[in-house]
Amino acid sequence: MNHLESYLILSALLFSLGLYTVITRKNGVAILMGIELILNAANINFVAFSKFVTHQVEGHLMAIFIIMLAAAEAAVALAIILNLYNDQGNINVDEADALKR
Amino acid sequence: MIDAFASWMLQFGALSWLGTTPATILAMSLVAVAIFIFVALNALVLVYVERKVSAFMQVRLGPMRVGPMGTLQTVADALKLLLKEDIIPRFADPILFRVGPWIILLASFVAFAAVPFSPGWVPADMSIGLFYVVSISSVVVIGIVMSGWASNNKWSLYGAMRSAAQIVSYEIPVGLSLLAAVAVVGTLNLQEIIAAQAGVGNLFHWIPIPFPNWYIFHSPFLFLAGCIYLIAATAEVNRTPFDIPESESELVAGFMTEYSGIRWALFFLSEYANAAVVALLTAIVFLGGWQSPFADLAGARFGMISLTVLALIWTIFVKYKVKRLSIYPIGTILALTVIAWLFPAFAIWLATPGLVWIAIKGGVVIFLLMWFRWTFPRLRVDQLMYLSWKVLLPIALINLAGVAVWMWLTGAISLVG
Amino acid sequence: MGYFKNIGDSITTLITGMKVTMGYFVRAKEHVTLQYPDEKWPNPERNIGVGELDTYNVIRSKLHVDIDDCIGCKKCERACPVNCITIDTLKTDKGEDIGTTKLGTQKRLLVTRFTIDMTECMYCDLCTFPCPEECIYMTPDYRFERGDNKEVQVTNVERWRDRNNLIYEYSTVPKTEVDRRLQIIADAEAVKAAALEKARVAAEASATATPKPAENREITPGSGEEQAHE
Amino acid sequence: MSEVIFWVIWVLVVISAMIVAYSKNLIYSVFSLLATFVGVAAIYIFLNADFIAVTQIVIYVGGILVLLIFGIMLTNRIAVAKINQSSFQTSLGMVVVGAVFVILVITILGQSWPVLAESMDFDSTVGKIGTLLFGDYLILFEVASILLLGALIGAATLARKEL
Repeated sequence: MNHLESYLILSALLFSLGLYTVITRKNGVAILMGIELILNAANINFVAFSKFVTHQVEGHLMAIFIIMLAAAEAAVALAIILNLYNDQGNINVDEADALKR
Repeated sequence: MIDAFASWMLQFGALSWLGTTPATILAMSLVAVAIFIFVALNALVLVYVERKVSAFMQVRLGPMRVGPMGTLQTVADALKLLLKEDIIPRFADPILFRVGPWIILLASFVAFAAVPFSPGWVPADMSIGLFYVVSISSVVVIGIVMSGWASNNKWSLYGAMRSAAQIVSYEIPVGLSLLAAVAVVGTLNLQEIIAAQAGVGNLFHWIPIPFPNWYIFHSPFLFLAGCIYLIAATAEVNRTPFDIPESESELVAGFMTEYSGIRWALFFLSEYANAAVVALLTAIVFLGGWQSPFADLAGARFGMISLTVLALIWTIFVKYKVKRLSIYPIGTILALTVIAWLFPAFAIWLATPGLVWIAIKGGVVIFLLMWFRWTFPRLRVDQLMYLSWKVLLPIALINLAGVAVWMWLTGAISLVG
Repeated sequence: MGYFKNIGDSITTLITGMKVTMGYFVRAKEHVTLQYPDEKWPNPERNIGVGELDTYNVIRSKLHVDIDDCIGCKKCERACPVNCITIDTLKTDKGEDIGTTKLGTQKRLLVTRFTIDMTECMYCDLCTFPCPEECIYMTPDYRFERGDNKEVQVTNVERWRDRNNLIYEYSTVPKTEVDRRLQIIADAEAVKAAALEKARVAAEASATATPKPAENREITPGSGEEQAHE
Repeated sequence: MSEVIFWVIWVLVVISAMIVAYSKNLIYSVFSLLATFVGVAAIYIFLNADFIAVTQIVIYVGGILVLLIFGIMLTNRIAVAKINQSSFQTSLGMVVVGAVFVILVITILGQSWPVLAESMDFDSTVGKIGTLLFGDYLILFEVASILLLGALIGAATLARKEL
């Protein structure tokens, strides 16, 4: 628990799983969940570097801003997803290609 | 407290073979078990009290059959719940249905970890105690949604969604009203918040009436913040008049419709644990926690005398108003006053901060919650949202600014850095 | 300004409501209802003005029979407009003394069943007047609850109707005693029937000597009597 | 003991994140996200970031997760408790993500990080965060609040029936 690498590996794992979720899921909410995983991974990195490398709380501030950003993004994204559902009856992102046609 | 407890245990010969780490683990487990017992007993006692209070307010007598004055009724009910058949609906989600009640119980249980019961008696003395308790209480909503979803019943789902919307909305007034007190004290540590409320001072800082330095008497704004907190916290623990998640006249029982037996008992436990957390938090942040309302020996004597005068006025008022003389309150307070005057030790004990004061204050707040519950009718969903977003939120925001202005006026902060 | 008026109204009405409940809370013991099994309301003692006799001047709440004084005359059963009284009697043996009533009448019939179905009774008081022994009368006792599950000698239909435990059995004759007497009567009947059968067989034996048309056999006095006995 | 608890939480976070990524049932995904968030909050506590940990719980668990669950409930016809979700490009995604992960691990392990020797044990980060937030980062704080306000209004406008 006192090694920076253990946190970084955890962060890398979370990032990869989040990325996998984002690129393979069809469901819009599931993609949002993947994004949250990625943001969490970034947060872990910020806080871990803040503890082991800089000894300052600027990393914590970045984490707070990221959490806030995640909240704003989730609210707007869910509003968009609800509109998508009203529009096409499901929230599969691969079917949302009305602009292409 | 954990470390002190562990080192205290290591003093004994029979336990000294334990190392520091096992002793710490043992101390943690014992404290956790003690809190769990507290939660269980709390629910047992509160259910009985609530039944009695509701009965008296509705001109009934309540449970009278099991045990003297029906005191063992809740024990009998608990036994019945434990022995009941454990039913899981066929089309319910088997895992989430089982996990949901435990998450709710866990969330309301771990909130006690930061609650100071007495000077030094806090399971985990964390620097962000207040924030921790508020945030942990919001995990309950996940458990509620989980159980409501897993039940595969439309009433459960409606109840869960209403509950989620309600808890998320009312977290904001709760946070803002607590923030008003935090702005005054400047720390999130619950022990320090209580310690800052010691002693006796003027009411609202300028009115020369001796009042305890509790934050509810600190300024009119903090008084308002206390009221907002009580209202919003009542909504956050889903108690009537804000019990629309389980409103039995609209949704059968909301998210607990499909539950029975032991799992339903878990909901009950967590409901009363939540009520206790809200009451304790109100007592800590606004009513001075374990601080005594009297500063010292002289303060205790003076306080008892003023209480006697107040009780006398109240008795005369009651006599005039309802043409009936009740001597019990005035008699009790008079006897206590005489004892406090004759025996300085008792007066000193009265002035000592401790468990009894936080218990009394928490009990008063819990009684207030029960009073609300058995007086007010349930709000409609839209009225609930109206109250949160259009009434409590603006008032809490203006109130927060008002607290800052008040602090500037009383010289607690200055505009010039 | 409607917004602030709304808030003000809410606060005042909330405080009013809380005052009301607190008033009840502190004075609950004064207003609480009667705790029925522990406390009972005393019976009213007023004269309701029915009849001249004092014994009938009571609130009609429940029929009662002093079964020791009943002679089994069934006048009350016939008087009842709703047939809520059912009486079964058995003749006593010759010379058997089963006591006298309080008016001095010698009892001749054993009342093996005297049931009053209080779910049917309409409290008309008509059954009390014909009683020659004044042993059936209305009482002011309004409590119909019974803890005992006395064995009522009723049919299954009546037992189903008595699910509220409101058919009152006043007969004190034990079932074994009734069975014993019924057995004696049945034995006597059996003996009588056997004698008749014997006579009939003898008559038939004499009839085979001089055969008769079969249709005439059915109207013989012997076979008719046999059917009646069955 | 802390070491053991740390690794237990570490594994818990990874497993729950894997359930999020691989579960066929959308509901299991979203509820195992709860375990991930709480586990990450515990990881923050190991990093002496108590304020971040509690913020994580109050915003992610109490806010975002509830929003996600609402999103799921409002966008499905709920006749059974199970909601299936489909994935596409799984094998391709696995390859890409595996490559990314391998690169990340090589980078992490191959780098000699400038870790300071003395361990940093803050008593509390709250005061420092507050000082910084209302001092050096005040503009950022205000911008963030305006962003949140915009998100609030935008989300409310978008979610209305009549757009």
